Amino acid sequence: MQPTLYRQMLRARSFELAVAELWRQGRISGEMHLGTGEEAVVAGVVTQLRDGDGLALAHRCAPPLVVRGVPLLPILRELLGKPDGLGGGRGGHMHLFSRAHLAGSSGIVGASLPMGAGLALAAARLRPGAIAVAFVGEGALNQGMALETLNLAAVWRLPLLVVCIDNDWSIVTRSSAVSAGTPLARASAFGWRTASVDGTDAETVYAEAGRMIDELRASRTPGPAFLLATCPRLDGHFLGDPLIRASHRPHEDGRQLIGEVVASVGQDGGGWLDRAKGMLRLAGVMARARAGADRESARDPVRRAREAMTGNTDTRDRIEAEVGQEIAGALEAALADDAAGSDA
Amino acid sequence: MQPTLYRQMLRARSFELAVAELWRQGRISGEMHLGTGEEAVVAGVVTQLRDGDGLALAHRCAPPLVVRGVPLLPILRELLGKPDGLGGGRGGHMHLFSRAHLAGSSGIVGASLPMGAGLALAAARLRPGAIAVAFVGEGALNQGMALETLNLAAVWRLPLLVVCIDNDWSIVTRSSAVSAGTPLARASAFGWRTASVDGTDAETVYAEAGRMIDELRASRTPGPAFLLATCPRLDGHFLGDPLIRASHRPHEDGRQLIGEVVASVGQDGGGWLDRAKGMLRLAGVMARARAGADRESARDPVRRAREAMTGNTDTRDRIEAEVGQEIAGALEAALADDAAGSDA
Amino acid sequence: MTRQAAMPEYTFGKAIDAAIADAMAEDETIVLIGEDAPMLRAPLFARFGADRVMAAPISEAAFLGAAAGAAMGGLRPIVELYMVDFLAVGFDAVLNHMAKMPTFTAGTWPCPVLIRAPSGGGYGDGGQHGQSLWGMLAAIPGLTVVVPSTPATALAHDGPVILMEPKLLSAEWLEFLGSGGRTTVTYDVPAAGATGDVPQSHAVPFGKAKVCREGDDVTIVSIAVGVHRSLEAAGRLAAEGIEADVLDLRSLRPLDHDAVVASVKKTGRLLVVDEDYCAFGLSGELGAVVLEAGLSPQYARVCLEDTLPYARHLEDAALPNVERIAAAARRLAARSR
Amino acid sequence: MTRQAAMPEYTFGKAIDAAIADAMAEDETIVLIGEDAPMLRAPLFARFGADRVMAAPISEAAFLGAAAGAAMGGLRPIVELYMVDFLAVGFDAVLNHMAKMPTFTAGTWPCPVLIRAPSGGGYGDGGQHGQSLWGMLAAIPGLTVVVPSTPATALAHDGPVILMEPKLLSAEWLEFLGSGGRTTVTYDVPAAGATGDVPQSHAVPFGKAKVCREGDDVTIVSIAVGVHRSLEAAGRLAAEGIEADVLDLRSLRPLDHDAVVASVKKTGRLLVVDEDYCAFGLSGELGAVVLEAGLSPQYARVCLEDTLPYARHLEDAALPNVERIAAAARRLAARSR
Ligand SMILES: Cc1ncc(C[n+]2csc(CCOP(=O)(O)OP(=O)(O)O)c2C)c(N)n1
Ligand SMILES: Cc1ncc(C[n+]2csc(CCOP(=O)(O)OP(=O)(O)O)c2C)c(N)n1
Ligand SMILES: [Mg+2]
Ligand SMILES: [Mg+2]
Repeated sequence: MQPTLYRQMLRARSFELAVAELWRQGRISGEMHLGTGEEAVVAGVVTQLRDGDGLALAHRCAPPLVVRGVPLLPILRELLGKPDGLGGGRGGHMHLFSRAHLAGSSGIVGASLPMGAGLALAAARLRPGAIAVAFVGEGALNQGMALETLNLAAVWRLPLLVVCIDNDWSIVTRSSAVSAGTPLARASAFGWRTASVDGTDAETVYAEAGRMIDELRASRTPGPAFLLATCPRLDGHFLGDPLIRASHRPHEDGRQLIGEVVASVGQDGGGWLDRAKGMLRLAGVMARARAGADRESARDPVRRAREAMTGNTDTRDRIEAEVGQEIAGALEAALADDAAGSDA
Repeated sequence: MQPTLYRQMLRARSFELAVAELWRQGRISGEMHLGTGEEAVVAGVVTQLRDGDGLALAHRCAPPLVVRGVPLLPILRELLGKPDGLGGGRGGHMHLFSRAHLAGSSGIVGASLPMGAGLALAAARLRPGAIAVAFVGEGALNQGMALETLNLAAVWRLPLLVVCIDNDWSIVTRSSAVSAGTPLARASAFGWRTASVDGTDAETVYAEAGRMIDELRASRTPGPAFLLATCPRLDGHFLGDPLIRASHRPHEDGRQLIGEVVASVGQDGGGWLDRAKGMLRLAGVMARARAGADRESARDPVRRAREAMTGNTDTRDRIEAEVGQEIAGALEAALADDAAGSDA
Repeated sequence: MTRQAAMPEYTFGKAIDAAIADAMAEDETIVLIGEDAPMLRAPLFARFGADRVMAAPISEAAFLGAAAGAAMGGLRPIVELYMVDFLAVGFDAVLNHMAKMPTFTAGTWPCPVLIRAPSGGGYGDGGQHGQSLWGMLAAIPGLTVVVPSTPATALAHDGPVILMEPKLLSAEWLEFLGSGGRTTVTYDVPAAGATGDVPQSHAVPFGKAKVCREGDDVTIVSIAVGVHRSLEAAGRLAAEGIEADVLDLRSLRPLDHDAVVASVKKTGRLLVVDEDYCAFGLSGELGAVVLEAGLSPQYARVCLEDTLPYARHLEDAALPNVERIAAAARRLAARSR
Repeated sequence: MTRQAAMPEYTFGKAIDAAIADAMAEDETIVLIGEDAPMLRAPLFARFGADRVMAAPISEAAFLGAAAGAAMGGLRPIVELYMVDFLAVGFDAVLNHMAKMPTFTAGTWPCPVLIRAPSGGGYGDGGQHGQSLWGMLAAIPGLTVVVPSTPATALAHDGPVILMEPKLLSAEWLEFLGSGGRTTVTYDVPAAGATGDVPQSHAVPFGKAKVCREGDDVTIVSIAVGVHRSLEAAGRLAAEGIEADVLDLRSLRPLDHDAVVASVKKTGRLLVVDEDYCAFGLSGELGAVVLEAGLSPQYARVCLEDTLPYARHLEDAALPNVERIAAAARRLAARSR
């Protein structure tokens, strides 16, 4: 295990655990999507970026920025809505931008693909050897502009690496239930070079992404590459995800939902089979949500990386101490003017 | 050769030649896109539709409506902008609708796919055994909503037949130059059943489309089918296509374009190679436009169908006489109140 | 000014849900389409099954376009968007297809699609998730644009309708998108919005404004959250001796010209309160409406001027709030009419 | 009223082409992207090559979005749409991305995309191909909306700009989309639009209206084709003793409030002429602008009320024409101010 990869994964995870705490305290508003579970993918890819490379992100945008080296304080300050945040406190969690790192995000599903294609075009024209990376969810591959970009980036032969993080979730729907064919088949149909990796294994991601990135850098008109990485979604769609709450504590948070469903089934409409299917589907989705969100799971990439460091406990301990300090320091600085409470 | 197919192809062709004449006379305004060259595809597919089936069309929408049995007079009257036209003269050539035939059109590239999916959904829910057919150009397969529909129709398992007419043209661009992968590869990637046919051969189209349509009708949740049909574009993108004019009469209509290009190359900017490539590309596109628009070509489907009727000249002659009369009659009726000239 | 989000028994969103459930039970041609629809509308899914409550991929352009096609084919689709902001990826289906059916078919072929779209900010979700956009939608001939004072009417309608559901007035959306089980966040939720003024489930005609409060000194015209803010402001103003007429337009297309003109004729002063963008929107249109009627009122508007900021305090300041409304009304009242 | 489409030496569209050519020669970061761009802009393609004049697939959402990304990466893309109607399939890139960069990046990261979009009707192409849509675009904070009186300014601009090119004023588009080599069709082309008032290739600031004609009796405010129609109407009105101020706004966002207010202060009457949809658009906004300035003019508007019809005579009647403008101005002039 490369210590850098573990360090970066831990930085991303620790940063987001801090964010989750800020969210719980009511200091962060709106839909806070974490990337917990994606750290191996993020670290394996983003550690390979250089100055002049572009980075296009979706709604789980903090971890890649953390790994990319964007200072933590302005990210935190943005999440807190402060004037010295990345976007002056006016952007927010789905709109983290760092011009210095040519990195942008979007809360519109699918938008990271055209953005990435554009960053790749600029790289090709202005900074030969530079590339762009776009992260996208598997659910977003059903969005028109994303599919269009599968064509556009190919015919323009752009130095673009698309990293598709496949957690098989689109909010509370299994993506596979609303998606035909596989992401890889789609990318292949548009002539992309493709590969798929276990997205909980940072070393593998690093190797496969590295190979693709090298190819992209080597040619003037390489044409794009597509890396599919499967990994879990450890904290639901966003913090406070009702499905997670309902499935973890069905007698509390799930009560209302289930009660309504049962009441509704008692009424007219739909055949018996349809109704039964409805109940079963609900139950199934909740069970999967419960399983997927298991932090103790062997699929937790940070846990896995930590285990891979057992041969090197000194380094591991040092990294953990340093990262802990870094995040604590950033958090303290971020809250310095705000010790009093959760008021803005 | 089924006489019906020849008759329908001839009806579509004769109708459009009449339209072209009305256009030349200035009685039809705007962009008049003909479907000349597509008749074998249109006849081979549309003759198999029944009451309750839907039909979603793009900007070359008259021939399918003619073959579908929509009365000719209201179509002509619509093209002439008259109050008794299909859309009261307010729709126009890209907006021909016939509720009785569940047929609609759109001038927005790609829109026929979601429209077709919707018609297929309604068929599935309300008229079991009924289907919908959507015609679409190969260029339109780069449009987001069309690509999205490749997914949507598959996951909803709709009784939809998409007929992709591949003339390799998107206005004045070779579609293949801006498209990665093939239409069939794309449809397959989304799990569609696919087939490809020579779109100038009506019998083959009929057989292949028939097989697909039968499958669609036979199941409650069949999932969609994709038929790729290649054929020529005989009259350019629209009537008056400047590329056709320029390549047929380069010393007249082409003069201005070519003169400007030559003048521009003389100025600064771009390397020598780029400029040469620019000139070559222009010349290449014009040559292909010239070749593709050759009405004497063996690829003309109506010519081909006529030859296939040589064993049956009696029937052929009768069909030709009847169709000639039908179209002349419709034309006469359409112009009855308008003998004076081209004023509206 | 901030108070805890209430969780009342029967809320705004639930009233629409109930109207939809009734309509679906009555009319088998109604299908409901949306991302996560089987989960978000679990009661309807369990009751009506997967053929009528359909999960959609994240493909707004395709499923809005398909809804138009399905309506042509005889269904009456209800399409749920997650937020009206996302209509931007499927805008063509509304602008160039649904809304143009009346013209293209000479009125012979209706397109009974109902789009239900949560709208607006106030819970700190940033500029891509807090827009209202009803101004640009109301500009489109052939489209009906309503705020759900009248869900039953919208369901019975034969043309394309977009029904906005201000998230701030919807306890369900606010819990889902904002609170997520927390008790540590607060929103400026008008209590009457979430409960008191629950939409009628019986049909009320479109294009009829509702006079929510009467007064002779100034007319305040608004829609959605703005109505509640205006009423609160009117309460304060009354204490200062300024009496306001407060109108809830309830639909923007059709727009109730008569009600606005009648009130402004009486008061001689017009204040428009709109949480949508200021320029080229509702506030402008109402200016034209009164001028066309030959009136020349004192006029002001309190709207959203720029992209909605994320920070909660900036957001609350950018959206029309009671302070800004009351201040503008005071200034108007001080001018002679 | 109809006359033959003229084919002058140096036209409206050519003036923009020339400004683009100059800018591309000067600034190597400019790339031009569009469907058919290598053919439609063959002179630029031959001069600057395939790396700078890029053919795009029919994927407006992707190439508009990519243009935004490219601008973030340091290029200055010019995106050509076939028509502004088709912006509907790529609307998200404009509304939710380009226009929101100033807010999301606290003004630190500009998005210098120029979108060039032919607009408007008058040549019988039907309701999906003849829209203007600048009203809804001008509602978007962060976007600049201009009609090409000032192409050089638009090219030098650092934010997203949409530059409208009314097809009726562009001999090239009219020949391409309308005439196709025929001499049997006629359009109501204002001669001065296609030739006389050729856009300056030097930079003129945005948001400055141009007073095209002066008069004391009524203010006519318009943009694009409407300006020429208004001038022709003003000529007729003058013969009847009614003198009109005619203003060409030239950009809608920013909007020249001062010029409108100054003129209306003088005349006491405001007539808005707009080939875009009537409700919730420019005519409304100008109503609000004068009311906000404390003016109470006699007011009327001549706009497009419904989806543009295909039939040429219906289309000419639906678009603001000289007769409707003159009649409205006469009615206004008859009212005391
Ligand atoms: C155009 C658009 N439609 C819908 C949404 C609402 N939405 C936000 S995230 C999401 C699911 C995205 O799934 P995926 O792309 O797989 O990413 P993940 O959340 O799993 O990381 C949806 C539907 C949106 N933001 N934008
Ligand atoms: C969304 C959209 N973009 C662009 C256009 C302009 N346009 C009209 S037809 C066409 C080419 C379509 O090519 P294809 O789909 O292959 O159909 P064909 O014309 O070859 O029949 C284009 C780009 C349009 N009508 N709609
Ligand atoms: Mg996912
Ligand atoms: Mg084609």
